[in-house]
Amino acid sequence: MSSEITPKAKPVKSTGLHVGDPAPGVKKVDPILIADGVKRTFGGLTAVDVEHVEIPRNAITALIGPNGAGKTTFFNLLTGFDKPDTGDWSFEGRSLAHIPAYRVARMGLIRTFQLTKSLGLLSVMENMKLGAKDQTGENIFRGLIPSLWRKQDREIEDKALDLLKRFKLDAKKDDYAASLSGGQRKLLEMARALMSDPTLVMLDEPMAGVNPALTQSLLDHILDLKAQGMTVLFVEHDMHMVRHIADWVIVMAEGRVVAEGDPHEVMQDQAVIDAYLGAHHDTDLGSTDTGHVEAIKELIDDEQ
Amino acid sequence: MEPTRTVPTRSRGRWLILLGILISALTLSGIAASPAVADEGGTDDPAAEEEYEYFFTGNVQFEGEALEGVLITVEGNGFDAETETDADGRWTIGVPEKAEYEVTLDQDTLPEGVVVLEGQDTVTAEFGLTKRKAVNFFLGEGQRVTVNYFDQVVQRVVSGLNFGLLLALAAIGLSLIFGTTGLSNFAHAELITFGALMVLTFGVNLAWPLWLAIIVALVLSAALGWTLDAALWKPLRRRGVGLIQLMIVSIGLSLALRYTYQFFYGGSTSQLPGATLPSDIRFGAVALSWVDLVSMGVSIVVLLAVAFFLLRTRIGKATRAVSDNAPLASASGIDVDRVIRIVWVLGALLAGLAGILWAYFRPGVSWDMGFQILLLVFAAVTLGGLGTAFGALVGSLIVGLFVEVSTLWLPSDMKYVGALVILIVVLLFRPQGILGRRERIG
Amino acid sequence: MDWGAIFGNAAVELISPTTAAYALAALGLAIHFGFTGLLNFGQAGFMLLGAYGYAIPALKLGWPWWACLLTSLLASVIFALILGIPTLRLRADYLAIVTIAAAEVLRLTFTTNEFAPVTGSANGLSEYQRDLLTLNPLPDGRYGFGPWVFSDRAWFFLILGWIVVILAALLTWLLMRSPWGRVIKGIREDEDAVRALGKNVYSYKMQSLILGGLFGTVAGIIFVMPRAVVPSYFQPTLTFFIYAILLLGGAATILGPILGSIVFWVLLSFFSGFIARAVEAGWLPFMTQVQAGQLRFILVGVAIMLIVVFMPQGILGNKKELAFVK
Amino acid sequence: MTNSEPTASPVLEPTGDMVVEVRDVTAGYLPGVNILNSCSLTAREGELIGIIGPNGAGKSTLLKSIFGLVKVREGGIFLQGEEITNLKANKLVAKGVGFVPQTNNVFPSLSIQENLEMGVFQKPKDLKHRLEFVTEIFPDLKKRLGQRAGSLSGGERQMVAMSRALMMGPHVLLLDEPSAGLSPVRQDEAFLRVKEINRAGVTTIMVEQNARRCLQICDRGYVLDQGRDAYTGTGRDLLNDPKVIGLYLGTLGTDE
Repeated sequence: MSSEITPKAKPVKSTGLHVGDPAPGVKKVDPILIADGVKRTFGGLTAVDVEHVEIPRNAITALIGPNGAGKTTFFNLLTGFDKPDTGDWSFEGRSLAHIPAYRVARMGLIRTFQLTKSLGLLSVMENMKLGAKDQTGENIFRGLIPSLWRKQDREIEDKALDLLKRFKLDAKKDDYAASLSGGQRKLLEMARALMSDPTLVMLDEPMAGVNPALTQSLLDHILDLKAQGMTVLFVEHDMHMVRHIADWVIVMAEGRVVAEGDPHEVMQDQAVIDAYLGAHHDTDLGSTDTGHVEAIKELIDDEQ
Repeated sequence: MEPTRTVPTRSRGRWLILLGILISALTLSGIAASPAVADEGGTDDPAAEEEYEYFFTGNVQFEGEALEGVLITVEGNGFDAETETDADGRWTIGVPEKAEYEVTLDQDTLPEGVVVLEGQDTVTAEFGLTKRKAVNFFLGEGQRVTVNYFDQVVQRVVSGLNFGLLLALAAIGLSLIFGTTGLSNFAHAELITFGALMVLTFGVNLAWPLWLAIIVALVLSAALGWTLDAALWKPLRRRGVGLIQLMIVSIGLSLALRYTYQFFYGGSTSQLPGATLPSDIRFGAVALSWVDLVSMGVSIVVLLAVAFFLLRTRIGKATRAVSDNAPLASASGIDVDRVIRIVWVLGALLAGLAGILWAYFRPGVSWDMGFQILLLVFAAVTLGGLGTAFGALVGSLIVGLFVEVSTLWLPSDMKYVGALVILIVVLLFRPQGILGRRERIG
Repeated sequence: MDWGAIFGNAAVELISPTTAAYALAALGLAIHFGFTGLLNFGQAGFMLLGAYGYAIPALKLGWPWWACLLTSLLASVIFALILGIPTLRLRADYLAIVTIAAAEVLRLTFTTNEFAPVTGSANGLSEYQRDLLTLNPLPDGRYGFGPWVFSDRAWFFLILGWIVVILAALLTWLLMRSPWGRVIKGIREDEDAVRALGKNVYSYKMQSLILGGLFGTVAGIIFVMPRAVVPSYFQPTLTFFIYAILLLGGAATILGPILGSIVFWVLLSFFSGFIARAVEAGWLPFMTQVQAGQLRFILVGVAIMLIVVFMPQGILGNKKELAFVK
Repeated sequence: MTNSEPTASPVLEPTGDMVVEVRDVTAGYLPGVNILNSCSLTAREGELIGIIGPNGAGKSTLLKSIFGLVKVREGGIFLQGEEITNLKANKLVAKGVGFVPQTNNVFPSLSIQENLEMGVFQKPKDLKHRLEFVTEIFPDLKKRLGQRAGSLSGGERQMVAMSRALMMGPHVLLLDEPSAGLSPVRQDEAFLRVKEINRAGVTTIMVEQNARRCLQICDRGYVLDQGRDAYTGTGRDLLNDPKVIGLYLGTLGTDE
């Protein structure tokens, strides 16, 4: 996927987002989302344990980390799809703790899912229309009287058509979403999220399963979101993409934030390299020194 | 069809009752599903009734002795009439049309120490092909008024345990099937009925010795489970039919099987040999019949055997493994389809046994007897936690005890309702059931 | 063999109030199951509340028909709330078990002798239609043509029933093409996705449960109008029949439940009539008349199985949509 | 068993008999989307093979396609010369292939002992001596055989999962990220166990994201990128290859 990326124009990176040295939990000049002490355990496993993190406004922030680092769980917690054991987090200064998912979305924090949740037996256009908020016709009684919602629905349709054109899905608007390819579903899901004019868009692995031919247009769309004044937070594995479009990178490992910073600098960070490649030990497990192996075993026994 | 009995009266109390029914219907309770009716075709020569063409008749006896002066009433279709038994214990009431009536035996007119079997003092009776319908009441020895409250509680608890144990037999099978395949099997009711019907066929109709009839019934039950999986469920699993579709298929199967039973066995209730033995074995305040004792004994032994199977044998452990994680079981070299086949055979066998015991507990064998307790079995499984075999056992005992003990303060015909209400309440507070765990792995 | 009678009876089912009632109840289930994905197995309970909610105030309190209707609807809403509050957050099969259990609780409650003065117990209630019949504009007598010759009273209930069905279908059609319907169908597909778009899924599911339940309630009234209210009508089997109709017609369609009900009853009547006559004529010596009557239930059961497996979209459903529910 | 001598990571040309061969395999989950593109791999008798690569490169998919859990669309998989492409899991187990998934890798309601018994399901007679063998490698398990697996921590589960796969006395063991979700010390323990198992003569193919540790212990490594085997070489060589690090962190990109 990564090597095919040939940017049309070098994206304009936002800088000066943080206050002081970049370190896990660093203060931002203008944070849109702040999480404090968010912790989630499953049985004996700690999935997320984030002490403090701030997401800068009107920037593209990438949340990266190896498999099982707790990125998606953290996403779920932030958007009300899961409940943390402890912690507090706020969006534009309003606390989100105990707010159900649908209300989080109404506040302007819209997310997508790692495995696309396109509504297969609805047409592409219906999928899009569903994304619009404050629809008069979504009330059961007003829905009965078309004259009350027809005009608004037409406006929504125009807007949806506009977005579909941008995402090159307009030719498919009357098809069932189920008939789209994996990549097109990702596009649809992103386009649908935009229907509600969100302030913060959270994308969970927007590139996963996307045909390489589509990755460029996806990237452009994400950059476009920032250009339109939105804030983007995304989880991604593709490092090329992260370096290419992200203004800020937050690295998670074992549920914690281990590093934050500018994408190019973060990649040099020892903690990040360790998170990805495994901790850099002085000892070599492949060494022939059996005494050494014994030492590690003792260490392990001590820990128990 | 004029209701002659009930004249509209605008009393405040009635209105409150009405409101109570409408609003808190869920917290109230009702009658046991169709009570047993003994249909023996034609009984010995009844006194002719000139007035009406159709008539009910019966003979009230206790331990071979005719009971005289017992009040019998017939109600229904806007008609009601009553009569008393004659010196031979016989009674006859004519009715104007061929329809469904309720026949009630007034317990207060029975001699001291004799009672009608629990909840069966009123019987819904319908005419078959003849114009004469025999209605029998099953009498037993009992102390209706004289038993003190504590003794009643003890008696109910023992009875509840008995009922709970037989429910558990059915519930564990249902739970195992759910655990290994994800199917909520509504046709489990028909597996229950099947066992009892087979004993009826071989033990009564063909008059084989009871022990042999029971063995044959159990073998056939197991064979039915095998056949259902081989002919229906396995092919559907192969097709990748979704779980909700499978559940609806099981409803269709339930309907088809149930009415097939009715087709062949008719709508009446029959008794298995020894079903009406007196409760003459006393343990302190508790009076039991031999059948009760054997039933409880068999339940306990079989449940222990099932527990042994699940906990100690290789296949049993594999069954639990498949319930836990079927792909991993397959990756361990377990043939998942074979385990599921075994579960179906075991589940059907246990259901068949539960059916036989249920036939003695009710007592009576009828085409829809399994369906009458299906919801209780579901309640037991859900209460214990969907898919956990031991949860099903615990849930069954709770349901069984609740159903029986609640008759102390609820009318006996409302006892099933209480258990279903409990189910709803438990789901409200602990949706995973009592023993269910929410485990997330990895 | 009297083919005329067989076809005649089948033709009566084409427009009988019973067919209308089942169509309406199935339409309610279509809202629950076909459009929202809710597994309501307690439609019989909603119908029961309709029947008794109407009959009890009419008989015992002498209320006018509209007050009785309102009582039914109110009872139905309360019932839906009691069912929905604990279960709509849980997995789909919990709703199934709870609804079937609750419907049984209702049936048993209305059967018990305990409340016989109010409910009429197992014998039920009759002659509660008087107030409604005063609205009957049709002149006394029997009229019609062909096999459709009924009394004025039967015509009145028949016409009333079908008017209600048509209104309900219209209402459903309006709703399902509205943004509300879009949300409902979205929930059927993936409720998390809809939640992520800022819709209060729980509330929509509840609205759907109430609306479909109200359809069931009115269907219950239509069903009992030509007859007495007897609790034994409202067995779980009733719900299963309605499912058969729904699946036959097409679960996520508006005309499907209506067409399904007509096809179901006409075929069933034809089949039962044929078998009964065949038994009479001695063609089926191994079968009695009673058994011939039971054959229809077996047939329905087998039909449910076959439709689910081989024709999941039903008669009117879109084959491309196929999966009527996940 | 070419590798019984305690020489770590012998930099030798593979010479043993070919055990597993993956030939130009293309596979994926969604129709039209291939995760693996013409990917190849070989493992010889007694080798410890590490598969590394960035997230999403198709490491787990490769392992699953060997074990028949992902449908192979093109190419073939061979076990000692015999084609095993798309064979069902329980057939593969019978042929001596063991698999340890990354998640959901224990039976939570079964005790540890029962979990292990499930591993030896096809050969119940071997239970006793396999149990001895496995508890020798994992002595911690010995004291806790009765404990319910659902109550174990991630590391302990991993241990149970590996033991379960070992119970069948596999000829080939496939491990999907044995270190995932473990603390660093636990990770080291897991790697040592893998090495130990391999030394006991089990040809092992493991997928890892902890590339450093993995390459330290394995004989040969494959680096996957976008569903292809991008590089292969001995563990040592790859460990010091800047290209590998670049692949992980995207520093090889064209946008610099």
